[in-house]
Amino acid sequence: MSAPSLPTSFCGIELAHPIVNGSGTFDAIAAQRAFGDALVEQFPFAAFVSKTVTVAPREGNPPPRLWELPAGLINSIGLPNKGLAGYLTHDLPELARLPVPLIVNVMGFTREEVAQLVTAFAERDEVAALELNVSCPNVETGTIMGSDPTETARLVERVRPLTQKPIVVKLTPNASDPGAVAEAAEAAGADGLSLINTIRGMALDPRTREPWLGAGTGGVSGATVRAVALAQVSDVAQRVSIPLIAMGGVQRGRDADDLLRAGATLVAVGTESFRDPAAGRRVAHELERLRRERTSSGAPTRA
Amino acid sequence: MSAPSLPTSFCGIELAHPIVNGSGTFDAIAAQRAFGDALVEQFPFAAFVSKTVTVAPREGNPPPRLWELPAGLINSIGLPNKGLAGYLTHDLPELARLPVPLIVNVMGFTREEVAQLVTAFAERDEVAALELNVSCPNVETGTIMGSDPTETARLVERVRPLTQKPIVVKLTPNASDPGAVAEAAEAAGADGLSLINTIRGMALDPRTREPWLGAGTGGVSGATVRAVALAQVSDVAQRVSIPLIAMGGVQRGRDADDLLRAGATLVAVGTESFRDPAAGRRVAHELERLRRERTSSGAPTRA
Amino acid sequence: MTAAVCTDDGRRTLAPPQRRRAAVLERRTYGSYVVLRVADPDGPPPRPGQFAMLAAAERWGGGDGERPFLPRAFSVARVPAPGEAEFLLEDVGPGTNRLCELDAGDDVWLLSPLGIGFAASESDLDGRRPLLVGGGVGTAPLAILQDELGDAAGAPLLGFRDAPHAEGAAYLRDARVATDDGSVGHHGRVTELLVEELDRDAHAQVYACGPPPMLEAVRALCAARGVPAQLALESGMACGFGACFGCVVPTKTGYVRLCVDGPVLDADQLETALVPGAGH
Amino acid sequence: MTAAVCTDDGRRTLAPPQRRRAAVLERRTYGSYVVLRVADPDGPPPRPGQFAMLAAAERWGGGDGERPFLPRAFSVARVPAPGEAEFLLEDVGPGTNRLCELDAGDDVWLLSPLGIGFAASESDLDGRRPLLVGGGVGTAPLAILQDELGDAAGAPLLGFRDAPHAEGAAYLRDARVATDDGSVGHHGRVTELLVEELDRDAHAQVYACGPPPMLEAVRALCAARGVPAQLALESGMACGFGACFGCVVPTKTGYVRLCVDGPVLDADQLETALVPGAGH
Ligand SMILES: Cc1cc2nc3c(=O)[nH]c(=O)nc-3n(C[C@H](O)[C@H](O)[C@H](O)COP(=O)(O)OP(=O)(O)OC[C@H]3O[C@@H](n4cnc5c(N)ncnc54)[C@H](O)[C@@H]3O)c2cc1C
Ligand SMILES: Cc1cc2nc3c(=O)[nH]c(=O)nc-3n(C[C@H](O)[C@H](O)[C@H](O)COP(=O)(O)OP(=O)(O)OC[C@H]3O[C@@H](n4cnc5c(N)ncnc54)[C@H](O)[C@@H]3O)c2cc1C
Ligand SMILES: Cc1cc2nc3c(=O)[nH]c(=O)nc-3n(C[C@H](O)[C@H](O)[C@H](O)COP(=O)(O)O)c2cc1C
Ligand SMILES: Cc1cc2nc3c(=O)[nH]c(=O)nc-3n(C[C@H](O)[C@H](O)[C@H](O)COP(=O)(O)O)c2cc1C
Ligand code: FES
Ligand code: FES
Repeated sequence: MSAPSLPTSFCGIELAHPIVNGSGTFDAIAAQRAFGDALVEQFPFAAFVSKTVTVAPREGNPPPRLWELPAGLINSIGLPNKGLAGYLTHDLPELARLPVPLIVNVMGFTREEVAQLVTAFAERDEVAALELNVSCPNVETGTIMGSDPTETARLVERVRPLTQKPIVVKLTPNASDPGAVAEAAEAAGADGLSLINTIRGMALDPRTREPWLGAGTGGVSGATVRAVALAQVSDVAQRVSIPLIAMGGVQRGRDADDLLRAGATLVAVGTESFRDPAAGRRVAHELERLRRERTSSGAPTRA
Repeated sequence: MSAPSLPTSFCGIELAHPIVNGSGTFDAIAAQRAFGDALVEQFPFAAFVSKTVTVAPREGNPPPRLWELPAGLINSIGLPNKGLAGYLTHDLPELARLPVPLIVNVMGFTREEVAQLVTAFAERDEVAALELNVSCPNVETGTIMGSDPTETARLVERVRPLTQKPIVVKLTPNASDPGAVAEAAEAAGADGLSLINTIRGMALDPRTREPWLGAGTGGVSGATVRAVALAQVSDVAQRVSIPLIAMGGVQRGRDADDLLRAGATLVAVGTESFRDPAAGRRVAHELERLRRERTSSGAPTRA
Repeated sequence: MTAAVCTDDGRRTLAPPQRRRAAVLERRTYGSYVVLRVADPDGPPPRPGQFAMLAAAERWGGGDGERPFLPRAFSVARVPAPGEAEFLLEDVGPGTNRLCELDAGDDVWLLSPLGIGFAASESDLDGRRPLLVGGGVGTAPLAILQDELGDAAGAPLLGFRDAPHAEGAAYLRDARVATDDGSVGHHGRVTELLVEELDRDAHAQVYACGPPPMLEAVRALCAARGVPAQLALESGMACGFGACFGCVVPTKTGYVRLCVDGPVLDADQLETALVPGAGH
Repeated sequence: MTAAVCTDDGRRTLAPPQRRRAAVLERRTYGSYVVLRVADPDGPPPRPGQFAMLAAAERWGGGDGERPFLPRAFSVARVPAPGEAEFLLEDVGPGTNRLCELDAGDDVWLLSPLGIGFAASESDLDGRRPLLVGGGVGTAPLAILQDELGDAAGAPLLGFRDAPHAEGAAYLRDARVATDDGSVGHHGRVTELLVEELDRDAHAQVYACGPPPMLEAVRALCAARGVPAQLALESGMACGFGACFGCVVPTKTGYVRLCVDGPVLDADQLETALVPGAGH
């Protein structure tokens, strides 16, 4: 099958099609260990979004880290990563060899940590854009940085001057009004937004009756969050004019098409990649086919 | 099969077991038209929670009102009801004949409307408790009454003196921190809390690519919200000491048991009743069996 | 079989208040349609026009997109013997697809009979001749109605898309058929047959079931000629017993829940039979 | 069949980077276990100890509680012929239940071969005799390992709960069996057979797969005697190729992803083989 072709531009980055991966749902380095060069030759995504990088290395949460849901998953991975220095030394050179642009996702526990991360990547040509994961609590104020418009704005204002690269803010769905946070991020200078991150969820061990996940609670993803994602993307798209990377439960071309229809520019595939590493490419192909059918049947593609 | 027996007390109301219905997911009057006296003889719930009553009658939202999800449902029913006067005249006398206590769910678009509703039911002996649906926007401030702790507190403070009946506040899951709203409601005098209401969701018509639901967006319920419900119930239970009615995706005794384990006193069955009108009774029976097995196997029932 | 309690002027047999598990006894096909014959010893006898909520007892869900999750509504198509029921199905989506896969020996979940059926007693007819008009899978409730009316019912008028669908006509007795593509019977719409019949003798009572555009044509036609018509409508249902308020259709007096106030409605209750979100 | 590329000292055959649809050729049972033989013409030959992620191609999901949603991990149990693979399954939940229902003619989704297999070349063995120790369904990867080692592998030591499970021993050649209830073979634990063997001749290399308590007993036993052991572990997996970071197990040097750094680990990498959230 030929490579999907639906040329798309996002924050000035030119992509072959609008399908990328969700941060933390695809490890291109590990996948190369499992699949070899074949992975790179038929890379499933038009850009690669790397797993969240923090300043200090993290082991992640104690296992078990996964709980299967009806049509979904709770994870409590806990952002394991090699830390900024380890990422720059070990991961960045390998990811730079991928055939697609690289978006680096970063998270800090204080604004200054985020600033440090943004500064470190500002001068790296290998990096096309930065995504800020703001789903962690602000250790100073106690609020979740990304659920409060004011906190989000202060963070974006702090880091915006530190790089010329596009800054994408990844919103949390666990907010009373994600649209208000989106507006605040845009006003503070964000170039794009991505949503949705996982929704807080929990499960009990059927035998012990204690929380199953090592960390107690985790984040829900997969088909089960699709309708919530579409509602939030639709709302945010109507309230900002910067481009969106939309995600949440995308399994088929039609799901991606729904999110694009709701106003997104790119669509990320997350959990569905766990069911098939080639899911991103399949979704892009299905989207291409949908577009072709719609164009040839003369139906309107966008109202 | 004999009636399930798991005697439970909630805000001073004695119930045969802890399973009730979610507001708006069972119409005991319509069900009697479909099933006759047999429904009342084997009533599926230990208390009946009626659909939201508003001051003025409402037709509800334009159809279509339903969209099926993987393991769930989006509804945009829009609170159709006969209004306070119609409810008092037509519904209350019929519901008073049910063999179980009656909890009336009310919603107002202003605090004064809620006060009017609470006052109207304060003197009605047929009514065991009131549930306040605070998921609507405050028309004065624009915020959703139930997603803001301050708004919720002001509402509860306003209506608390108007009745001696227990007041249960039904929290919305579409809040950054439902636990904070719960604490505010408790401090303001609420006797109990119920959660979760539906989560905002959306779907597109596969043919027209326009929103499927007549109202554009709706609320997600069913198995698909179960993990989110458990996380919120667990969090709220740790932050308040008033009793909880927990709901969200309960299909089996084990799901109810999970919510009780997380700290709830009662559990409501909503969407699952659509798959089987006797679901509440079955869940209660399954719960009874689980309890019996656990007692006889000597395993701890509560840490 | 339980003693049936009937309300709403004999148009509603009450259902037992829980879903029951029932065995599929037989699966037949009529061209594009599947007929499931189901053992239902505990089910009270349905009135023509009443419906059931059905779900496969095993592996409901899990198809493309993990649907179906909720049960689906189907007219009781026939009561071939006491304690049995038949359903006529068309595979149009994940729920009907799963049900059409069932075969003898499989089980279904059944909540039945639900809703208000056709008013078709002698006093309802009041001397008018019953005229049965069906489109596509809307044929289903006309079979049980034809069985009940016996010889009083003339030839049912049935419209189908094409020949494979028109094989569904064999499920009824003596049907006159119209097909969109002319492959069987009259080339054209079933409403053209209805016009013919009404031209011949307008002292009729019409009973119709079919896709919204057909029902709307029947409604307009009968309204224009002052012929009383009862329409069995469809809308998206979650529960089937009035619990969810999801199945409303607009009538002249506001929204009504089709599952408890229908599915059979008097045509003159409606401004239009083109209800939102129904049909395919 | 594609030319197999092998990395990690020959212990990892690379997998094609997408799941593929494969036909079930045969379903056999060995007491409590089901063996599925699958056509896999495009699959490169797996190394013993590697695994596959499997899902039924139809009606995955939809069972009790609408699970399974994700694929499930299974050791490749045997390559009975080039372009084929066998899996040995025990029905313990919704995913294995659905897979155990499959029969000849059904299809599965397959992502394979994954992970790092056993180090069992002559240089790995370095003169030690290979000793295969399995518990329950952990028997699976020992079959393909036995096939590869040929006569070098002595009698595998297999432990089972009871007689119906012990029938699984017939899947391997010449196994010595222990059962918890004494119904077949040695009455007791398989580790008692292992102690016997090591007492006789400790110059061995142990390859073990089974439930966590058994693996932990093997680990402790071998550590105490200085016998090298390789353990094929289990943990809950979502993806199988390093994408989700969900399958980690604690080792002396921190968490490792069992799907890309295992499932076979050197026993001396571990403080304990009792990993959280695995097993039943
Ligand atoms: C009273 C009554 C009697 C009926 N009698 C019969 C009968 O005798 N025989 C028969 O074959 N059919 C009958 N039907 C219709 C039958 O109920 C539907 O065909 C069936 O529900 C379709 O389910 P499905 O899963 O196969 O298709 P669905 O996928 O549910 O598609 C059916 C229609 O539903 C809508 N839809 C699509 N996706 C969704 C979604 N996610 N959520 C909500 N709506 C969606 C679309 O309009 C689509 O065209 C009757 C319906 C009613 C209300
Ligand atoms: C590398 C590897 C190789 C394996 N090889 C084999 C093999 O050859 N043969 C074989 O039969 N099995 C093998 N297994 C085990 C097999 O993968 C599991 O038995 C299977 O995943 C169980 O799935 P299930 O849906 O049947 O059961 P599940 O319901 O998934 O239950 C299995 C266990 O998962 C946990 N669990 C229960 N509910 C959930 C939930 N909702 N979310 C997450 N976890 C839950 C519990 O601990 C439960 O005991 C292997 C596993 C691994 C990792
Ligand atoms: C196992 C797992 C790990 C994730 N890790 C991260 C992460 O490190 N950083 C981040 O911003 N989002 C992370 N996410 C969120 C996803 O990027 C995505 O927002 C979410 O899963 C919704 O998409 P999906 O339903 O397609 O999976 C993770 C999700 C999963 C399931
Ligand atoms: C069709 C439908 C109508 C509902 N109507 C109301 C309502 O009128 N008032 C209310 O407080 N909650 C209403 N709810 C929310 C339910 O009471 C319950 O909180 C929610 O459905 C979660 O439970 P479940 O997953 O078991 O359905 C409604 C839910 C559904 C599905
Ligand atoms: S289908 Fe639920 S009220 Fe009619
Ligand atoms: S199973 Fe996903 S990383 Fe191992």
